[in-house]
Parts: sequence; structure tokens; C-alpha cells
Amino acid sequence: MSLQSSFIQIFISHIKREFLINFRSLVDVTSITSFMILIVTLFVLGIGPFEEKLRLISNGIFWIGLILAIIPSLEKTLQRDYENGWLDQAITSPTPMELVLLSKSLAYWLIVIIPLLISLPLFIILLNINLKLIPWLLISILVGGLSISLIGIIGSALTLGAKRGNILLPILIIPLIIPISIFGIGISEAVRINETPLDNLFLLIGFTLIYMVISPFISAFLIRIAISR
Amino acid sequence: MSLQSSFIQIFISHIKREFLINFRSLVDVTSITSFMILIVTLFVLGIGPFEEKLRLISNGIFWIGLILAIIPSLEKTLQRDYENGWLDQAITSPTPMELVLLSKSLAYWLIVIIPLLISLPLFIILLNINLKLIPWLLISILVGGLSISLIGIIGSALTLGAKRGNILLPILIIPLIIPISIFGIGISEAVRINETPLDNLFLLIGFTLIYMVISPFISAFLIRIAISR
Amino acid sequence: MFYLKDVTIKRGLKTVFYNWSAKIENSKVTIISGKNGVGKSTLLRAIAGMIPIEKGIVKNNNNEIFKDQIKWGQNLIYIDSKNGLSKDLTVLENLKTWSEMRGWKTSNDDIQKALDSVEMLNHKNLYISQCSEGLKKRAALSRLYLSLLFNVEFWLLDEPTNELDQKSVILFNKLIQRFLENKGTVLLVCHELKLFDFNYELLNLDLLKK
Amino acid sequence: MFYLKDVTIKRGLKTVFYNWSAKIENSKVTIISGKNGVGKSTLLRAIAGMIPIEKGIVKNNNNEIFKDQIKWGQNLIYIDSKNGLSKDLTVLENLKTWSEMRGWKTSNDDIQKALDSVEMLNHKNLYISQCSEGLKKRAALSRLYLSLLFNVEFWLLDEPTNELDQKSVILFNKLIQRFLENKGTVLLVCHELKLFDFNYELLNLDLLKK
Amino acid sequence: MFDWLANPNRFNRITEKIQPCILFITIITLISGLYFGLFDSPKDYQQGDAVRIMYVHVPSAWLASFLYFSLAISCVFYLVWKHPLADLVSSSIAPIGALFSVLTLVTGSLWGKPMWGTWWVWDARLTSMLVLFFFYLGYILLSNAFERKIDGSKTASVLAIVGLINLPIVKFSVDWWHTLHQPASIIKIGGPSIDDKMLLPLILMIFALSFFSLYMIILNVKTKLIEKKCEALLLKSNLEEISKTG
Amino acid sequence: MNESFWIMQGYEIYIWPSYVLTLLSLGLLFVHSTKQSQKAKKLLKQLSKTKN
Ligand code: HEM
Ligand SMILES: Nc1ncnc2c1ncn2[C@@H]1O[C@H](COP(=O)(O)OP(=O)(O)OP(=O)(O)O)[C@@H](O)[C@H]1O
Ligand SMILES: Nc1ncnc2c1ncn2[C@@H]1O[C@H](COP(=O)(O)OP(=O)(O)OP(=O)(O)O)[C@@H](O)[C@H]1O
Ligand SMILES: [Mg+2]
Ligand SMILES: [Mg+2]
Repeated sequence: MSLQSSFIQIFISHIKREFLINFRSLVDVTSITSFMILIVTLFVLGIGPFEEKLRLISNGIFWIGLILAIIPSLEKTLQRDYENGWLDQAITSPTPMELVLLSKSLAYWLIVIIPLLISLPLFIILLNINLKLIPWLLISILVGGLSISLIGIIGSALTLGAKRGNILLPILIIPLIIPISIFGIGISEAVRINETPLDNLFLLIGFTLIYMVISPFISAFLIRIAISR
Repeated sequence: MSLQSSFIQIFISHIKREFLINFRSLVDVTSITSFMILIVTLFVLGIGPFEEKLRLISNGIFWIGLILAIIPSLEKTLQRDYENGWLDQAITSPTPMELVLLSKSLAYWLIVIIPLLISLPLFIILLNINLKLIPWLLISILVGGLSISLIGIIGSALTLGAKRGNILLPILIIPLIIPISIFGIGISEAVRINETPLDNLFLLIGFTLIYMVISPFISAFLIRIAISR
Repeated sequence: MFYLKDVTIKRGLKTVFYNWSAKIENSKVTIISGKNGVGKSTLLRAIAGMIPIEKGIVKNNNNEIFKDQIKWGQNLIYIDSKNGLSKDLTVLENLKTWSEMRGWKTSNDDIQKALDSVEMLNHKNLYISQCSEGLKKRAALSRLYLSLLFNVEFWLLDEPTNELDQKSVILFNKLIQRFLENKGTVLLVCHELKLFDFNYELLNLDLLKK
Repeated sequence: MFYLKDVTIKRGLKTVFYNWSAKIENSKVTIISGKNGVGKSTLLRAIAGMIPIEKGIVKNNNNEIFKDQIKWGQNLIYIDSKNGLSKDLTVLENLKTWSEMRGWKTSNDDIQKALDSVEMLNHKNLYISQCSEGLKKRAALSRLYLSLLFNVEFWLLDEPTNELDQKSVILFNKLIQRFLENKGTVLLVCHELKLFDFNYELLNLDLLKK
Repeated sequence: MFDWLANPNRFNRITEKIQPCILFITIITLISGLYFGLFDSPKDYQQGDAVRIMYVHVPSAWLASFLYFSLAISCVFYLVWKHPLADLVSSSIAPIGALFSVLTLVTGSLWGKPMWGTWWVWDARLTSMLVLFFFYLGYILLSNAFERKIDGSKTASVLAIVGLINLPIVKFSVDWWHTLHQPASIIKIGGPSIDDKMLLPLILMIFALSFFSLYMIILNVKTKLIEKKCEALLLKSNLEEISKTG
Repeated sequence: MNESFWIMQGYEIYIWPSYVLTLLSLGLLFVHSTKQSQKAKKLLKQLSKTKN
């Protein structure tokens, strides 16, 4: 029996670590949902709660909420692991940084997605979402959430070693996120106007797959630079 | 001649410090504007770029952009000053914490407001804002920005000591922000439909004044708790 | 005479001091020692006014020090391992903004001398993020020199010598000696007593807390 | 034999080492000393592979160590003042996730022993945010015990004794001695040489860099 | 090919010769382009004289996109083959490209006001140009946000390349987005049939701006090469001093 | 030059600014870069002089 774990085991242990840190209590689980509910509320109040208006933009609000729910917290853990020296430990270990980062983004995806899926009925009520949309919404949240995590980790890594990183981050990340949000909203819109959402869905999946492959490498490359300062 | 500075001097020196930290280079000045433009872009894409729709919600977008531009960065500096021990230094000094916090929020207000005012024409073009709205917009940004800073600092102080502060913050802060955004948007909406925006403006000013008085005390109280842990 | 009488201090849920008393002599150095986690830093932070004292009395020359936090703040410098330096400011800017925060009007000359007292003059324009650990500590300790000019009575120092090289330890010793000449009181947490060449009282918490 | 030949290492814009050479003997302790800011931590981080070596060769037993980062990572433990502990995890969880990250299959028994080797068993369920500075350091050093079980060859330790109390320094000495028995090589940065009761080579950067 | 050019000395030698030619072509094409654009081209039957803005707007738009493409390619060269000259090229391209994207946005706005009655619409072209500008901005800010130039170059290069994947998708998806909602409500710009007389100044201006950019890039790369030499000299004398004084 | 050329069917307030802005910024870029290049060349000369 080898004393050395396989990559899969290391991968799972990383996800476990993120869950330990971020999913400690019920607060953590509910907070993402509450955050999104509040964002939605803020928007609805900002826009004026008229049904026609709301129906026009509910998909947009949902996606922007999703983005705002994932990226800032993802950024914070990466920043924290950088500052407390945990990334130093990871880089001086036999585990490839790419694996660490892939598991981090997957963990984040799960951490955000699970509570959201559970609370989906709530959003359907709040945003008056058409019921025929539900299966599509489920898929697009799943896939889109993953790509948001993957892009989020690139963005955080980009600014980790930079001088005024926290200020730069949103400028760098929003342009990268735009396609995802368009495809995601496109799916819902297509269903709403009774067209096929499949092409948008395939585009979203394709994009996510690309990021799945490149994001760990890019972020690892960037983190090595940040650590070498 | 006294060797001791007056409160006003201390106050100004604090604002100077925040400017030193946060206004180091052109990056800082441009990035807030860029950030808001990108938020607007993201929203518009989320909503669908049709003029009638856009006109309905441009005020909402503007205010949400303002909130998102101020609070996260304000939160980050407070967090940073807590972690690097600077708040310890402030609390073991003869300067009242309240003064420190008031200057911090005012500094933040200036830091965000100045670039935004300069780039207001840009937003007017992008969001197709009616020209007759400009003077009202100016006032409401000025006043509203101040209250957002003041509330933001309460929220950041609330979560400083909390174990999972970063996730809690938005949940705590959004309910406090909602009235501000309602009044702010109310002003613009009133002008749009040719009613008097004065009542909303007075409410906004009144609210801001209240926060101006209570925010430093509340936040100082909260920070003392955070430090005592 | 500075004393704590029957104080109870909690840290989180843990009661670190319970009905505990101690005396600290003014115008002397008292070194607080004890094993890790016994409560040295807690004690210092409590005296500095950051951690509330649940029960008991803390008096300095028969004044309850926490009656007037502002006045107590005037009399005290607290430095711990966190240093309290902004990493986006230079060494010089950090010292300047710190003294301004305390409401002290310092001349440029004073600031220069303060930096010189810990041999940081050459490094004064380094951003804190570019400093080595020891340089950061020295930047933090440069405050002590300034405080000599403004009649501060207490220095509360939590492991100030940790990252210092031998030369800096000597400079630190000198600062303390000057402070003693000014009748200052030093409370110092340290594990390594051999570093100091001044007379000190020892407050060993391991023995005292039994 | 581990050696660096004509290395140039930069930190930010500053060239900290320029065409510099040194030898480090395997299976011994080498203490790196020197004044603040001379480049001790930089050297350690460069050897650990975190800071790139601009020019020059670093070889261990005639293998260029940076050819295979993964293999070099297997052979090395690096601990500095940042500790690398998540403050939202307990001491035990930190040690466990750390060893899992390295791909080590450790039994619960090993983990317990590791914690015991630095007397952290009583504190194992404390969150790092609740630990005193010294306890944090000890939690970080508990990794050293684990590494004894997994044939790690190098320990790179940056000021490991800083916050430790006297008892813990003794425990740390013991760990080093066990490692030396396993033919391990230790590179240790420290300002206070009197703390150690083992034989060591001294690498004084002040003298060497002239 | 790139390796061959990447030798700084050879680069200097070759560019020394062609630089005046480039400048000459730039001036000729610019003047004739301006002449045809402003004087000797017909009014559009729909837009009238306003069409003349096209001769600065479209070349700027075209160059902004083309330069970004070049920037990303040069970044690939830098990251993959690690040639320092490639970085100098990218960092020379970025500000010029950013300028052209701003010019596109501004002249477009100036065109849009008389044509559409509004300074701005959120259509695919304009939105993707705005995003392009932010990629340029991101590249510039990020490459200066690090203490060490080389870290900034590497990080920003990554951004530029990721941006290259994203840009067509942004453009395409915003387009897609529109057709999904409803047919575009604005005039389809630049139809297939364009008067030859309008084509001439357009092409001339495209040439003028392209050669101008080429000239500026070469000039900036050369300046940066010289600056690098200066830095190396300074560093050397510094290090010699250090090793002398100890 | 006849008047209608300058007025351009009332579009002049859009056309002239776009041309002027374009040419102006290109010109400024050119001047700035040339200056920069000359400065660098001067510095190099100085440095290589002091070295020898
Ligand atoms: C704010 C306003 C505008 C912006 C930001 C803008 C942006 C752009 C961009 C990015 C391109 C390049 C597209 C490509 O290469 O495929 C472009 C091309 C073009 N634009 Fe604009 N534009 C604006 C307004 C206008 C207006 C009002 C007109 C005409 C009524 C116009 C006419 C054209 C034409 C004819 C082309 C070339 C078409 C082609 O290459 O396919 N633009 N514009
Ligand atoms: N990011 C940076 N940019 C520029 N200079 C830096 C940077 N980081 C460190 N330095 C400088 O590099 C030199 C070496 O730093 P290093 O941390 O290696 O010192 P050290 O020997 O460990 O000192 P100490 O005893 O204080 O820990 C110092 O002079 C420091 O100021
Ligand atoms: N937030 C907290 N919650 C619970 N317990 C805490 C908290 N902070 C500190 N403690 C505990 O309080 C005790 C005293 O901590 P303190 O930092 O004062 O120790 P110390 O004597 O300074 O130790 P060291 O020598 O390691 O610095 C420790 O046992 C520590 O675990
Ligand atoms: Mg302590
Ligand atoms: Mg060091």
C-alpha cells in the first residue's frame, strides 16, 4: 500500500478543506441565498416593482446576483490564503498548483450552487419566473456557476500580486464575465419567447469546458508570479 | 504654542492618510469610473439594450453602481486596518475612535465622489440620462454617496469581529442601504415624470444627517467590540 | 504605583485571568514572561484598554485608568507583533500619519531622528510591503523615540525584539534606557531575558497564576 | 552537498544577491544569520523555489533542484513567520488538511503524535483565530514531526523560535535532533544562536556578502 | 521569422532604413485621404455630409481591433518563446490601440448623434468596442501594477490572451442577443454597396493610420530598447560600486 | 472655398470635431513619443560617456 495519495484523493481533500472553511455553519449556507435575495430586492426596489418591468429583467437580475455571489467571496479566500501563507505551503508541496486551483474553483462552485438550487423556488416566486423555465434555469445555473468560479479564480489570481489589486479586480473580471452572463440570460430569454435555448446552452457549456481546461493553468502561472514577489 | 493638534487638524490628517493609501496613482482615480461603466454594461446586457427598458431603469442602475463602487473598497480598508493592527494603534491613542471613523467615511466619500462627478457626462451619455436631471443628480450623488459611505462603515465594523464576516456583510448592509437608494432613485424618477423631487431630496438629506451623527458612534462601538476579541 | 486588583479578564469564552492581582512599579521596566498561551498578550491588551476588564480594579497612582480613555491613550504606546503599519505606505509616511493621528505636531527633524534611532533612515522610503520582517519591526519601534518627546508615561511592548538583529536590539536597549531616564514605565513581554542590559522586574505569569 | 553557485536573486527591484556562492552541508543544521534586510528570508524562499533565481546554479547532490519542482516539493518543508494556517480552521484541521494537501496518508495516531510533539494536544480543537502567537507557531511546527515519517530531506525554517516559550524551544530542539538522526538537512534563519543545543554550521550573510 | 527579427541589433538596423519610408507613406496617404475624405467624395444619399465621419471612424475601429489582435499575438510570443522584445512590442501597441478604441467611441458618438439622434446605443459593435477598450485599459493598468516590470508583463500578457478568446465572443454574443430579442431597430450601418468614391478615402485613411501605428510602434520599441540599455548600464555601475565598497 | 464646405449641411459640429480630435491625438502621440525617444538617446549617451 502506498503512503502517497492519488491526485483524485488530493483533489477531494482540497474540496473538503474549502467546505470546512466556508460551510462551517448554517449561516454560511443561508447567507449566500440571503445575499442573493437582498440583491434581488435592491434591484427590484431600484427599478420599481412593476410586473411588466420585472418580467423583462428578472433573468438579468438573477445572473448578476449569481456573479456577485460567487466572485467576491472566491476572491477573498484566495487573498486570505495568500496572506496567511497557505499558498506558500501549497507551492512548496508535491501537489501541482493547478490541481489546488481547480479544486478551489470546483469547491466554490459547489458552495454557492447547492444553497442556490435549494432556494430556487424562492427566486421563482420573487422574480415571477415562468415554470417552464425551471429545467433550463437549473442547467444554466449549474454550468454558468462553474464558469463564473473558473473565471473568478483567474481574476483573483491576476490581481493577487498587483499593487492596487482589489481596485483593479472588477475592471479585469467584468469583461471576462460578460459572455457567460449573455449566454445564461440568452437561455432564459429564448425559453421565454418560445425559441430553442439549445444553441446558447451549448455555447455556455463549450465556454465552460474551455475555461475548465485553461483556468487552472493560467491561475497557477499567475499565482507563481504573485508568490515570487 | 501647543504641541497638540486640534480635532480639525487630526481630522484632516486622517483624510490625508486615506488619500495617501487609496489615491496613490491614476489607477485609483480611473478605476472607480471604469468599474461603474462596466457595472452599467453588465446590467444593460443583462436587461437587454432597448431604449425604452433602459430609460425605465437607468436611475436604478446608476444607484446600484454607486453602492457597489463604494462599499466593497471601504470594507476592505477597514478590514485591512484591523488586520495590520492600525486600529489597535488608533484605539490606544488620545484621538477618539469616532473621529477616526468619521474622517474615514468622509475620505471615502471624497475618493469615490470626485472621479464620479468628473465622469458624470459619460454616464449621462451611456445611460441616456435626461439633461434636466443633471443638477438633481449632482446633489443626490453628493448626498447619497455620503450616506452610503457612512452606512458602509457601520456594516464593515459590524462584520470586523464576526467569524464569517465577509459573507455576513452584504446581508447586514443591504437593508440599511435600501432606503437611501429608494430616495435617490425617487429624486430622479420624480424629475422624470415632472413632479417635485424636493421631498425625496429632503428625506435623503435628513437621513444622511442622521447617519452623519450616529454612524461614527455606532461604528466606534462595534470596532471596540471587534478589537476586544 | 500601578496595580491590578482582583481582575478577571476573558478572551472569547476563556477566562484567562480570574481574580488576579499584580503590582507594577512605575519608572521601571517590568518584563512579563510565561509560557505560550498563559495570557501575556491578553494582559497587555487589557491594560492598554483594548480588552475589557470584567471585574476588578486597575489603578495608576490611585487613578482608575479606564475612567478617562482619552487621557490614558495620551499616556501610552502599545506595540505588538501586528505593528500597525499600512503596507501601502512608506516607512516615513507610516510614522508621520501615526504621529498625526495621535495629534502630535512633530517637526520633520523629529521624524528623521526617530527613524535614525532605529537606523531606518536609509530605508525611510521603502513601502512596508517591501520591508523585511525586521525592518517592519524597526519601523514600528521608531514610534518609541517620538513618544520620548511627548511625555508618554507607559510603553506596552509585546515581544518587541522578535525579528530584530543584534544591532537593533542594542538600539532598542538604548531607547528603553532613555525612557527610564525620563521616568517612563515599560511593560514588556519577552521570552528571552538575556537580550536586555537594564535592570528589570520580572512578572512571571506561570508562577503568579497558580 | 548542496550548493549555490554565482546566483543572482532579486526582490522587487532590489538585487539582494549578486553572483553569490555558498555551500551547505547535507545532514547538518546550517544557521543563516545576518542583519535585518540582508536577505536571509529571500535566500530561503529562493531555495524553496518561490523566488526565481535569475542566474546561477543551485544543486543538491549534483541534481539541479528546480528541474523538477514537484520532486523538490516532496523533499522539503518550508515554514516562515506567516505559518500558513487558516484562521477559520482548528489546529487539528489545519494539520490534517496540510498533510492531505501534500498527498500524505497519515493515520489519526500520527496526527496526534505530531501535535503532542509540540504539546499542542490540549489545544488541538482551538481555532487558529483563538490561538496566541506562540500556539500558532507551535501548530505550524507540528508539521515537522509528520515530515519525519515521510522521508522529507530538507527543512527550511525562517525564524521558527520567535514566539516560542522556553519549553517549546526545547521541544523544537528535540525535533531537530530526530531529524538529524534521519540524515535530514536543516536550513534555519535565526538571530539568537544561544537557543540551540545541537551542532550547527553558521552562514553569516553579513560576512559572506562582502 | 520572429526569432530572426528579435535580435535587437538587427531590429535596429532594419528599422533604421524603413522608418523614413513608413513616415513618408503615412504622410502621403494621410494627406490624400483627408483630401478625398473632406473635399472630393460624394455625400451619402441617406446621411449626406455626415458620412465623412466614416473616414476617421472606421479606420480607427479597424485598427483598434487589428492592433488588439497583434497585441495578443505578441503576448503569445512573449509567454511561449519568452523573447523580451515581444514584450516591448506589446507594451508599445497597447497605448496606441487604446487611443484608437477611444477615438472610435468618440467619433462614433459624434456620428451617432446626427444619425440616430443619440450619442450612444448598446448595440453589439459599440458594446464590444467598449469592452475592447477595457481590455486595453486592463492590459495597461495591470502591466504597471507590479513592482517588477517582468511580473507585470507576464500577468498582463495572460490577460491580453484571455481577452482575445473573449472578444469575438462578446461581439458575437451581443449580436446574437439582439437578434434574439427583436430585429435591430437601428439602421444597418455600412451596407454591402459602397460608392467607389467613398471607398478610396476610406482605404487611404486605413493605410495612413496603419502606417502611422507601425511607425509609432517601431519608434516606441526602439525607445524602450534604449531605456533598457540605460537601465542595464546603471545597474552595472551600481553593482560594481557595491562590490567595490562592500 | 465656398461656405457650404465648412457648414456641411449642418453636420459641421459633428464632423470637424471628429477630424480635429483624431488628428490632434495622433499628433500629440507622435510628438510625445519622439520626445521620449530623444530623451532616452541623450541619457544613453551620457551614461556611456561617464562609463568610459
Ligand atoms: C458611438 C457610436 C459608434 C461606435 C462606438 C461605433 C463603433 C464601430 C466599430 C467598433 C466598428 C468596427 C466594426 C467592424 O470592424 O466590423 C464600426 C464600424 C463602422 N461603423 Fe461605427 N460606431 C458608432 C457609430 C456609428 C454610426 C452612427 C455609424 C453610421 C451611421 C457608423 C458606421 C460604421 C461603419 C459604416 C462601419 C464599418 C462597417 C464595417 O466595417 O462593417 N458607426 N463602428
Ligand atoms: N517586494 C520587495 N521589493 C523590494 N525590496 C524588497 C521586497 N521584499 C524585500 N525586499 C528587500 O529585500 C531585502 C531582503 O529581505 P529579506 O526579507 O530577505 O531580509 P531578511 O534578511 O530576512 O531580514 P529580517 O532579518 O528582517 O527578516 C530587504 O532589504 C528588503 O527591504
Ligand atoms: N478569541 C479567543 N477566543 C478564545 N480564546 C482565546 C482567544 N484569543 C486568545 N485566546 C486564548 O487566551 C489565552 C491567552 O492568549 P495570549 O495571546 O494572551 O497568550 P500569550 O501569553 O501572549 O502567549 P504567547 O506567548 O504565545 O504570545 C490563550 O490560551 C489563547 O488560546
Ligand atoms: Mg502573546
Ligand atoms: Mg526575514
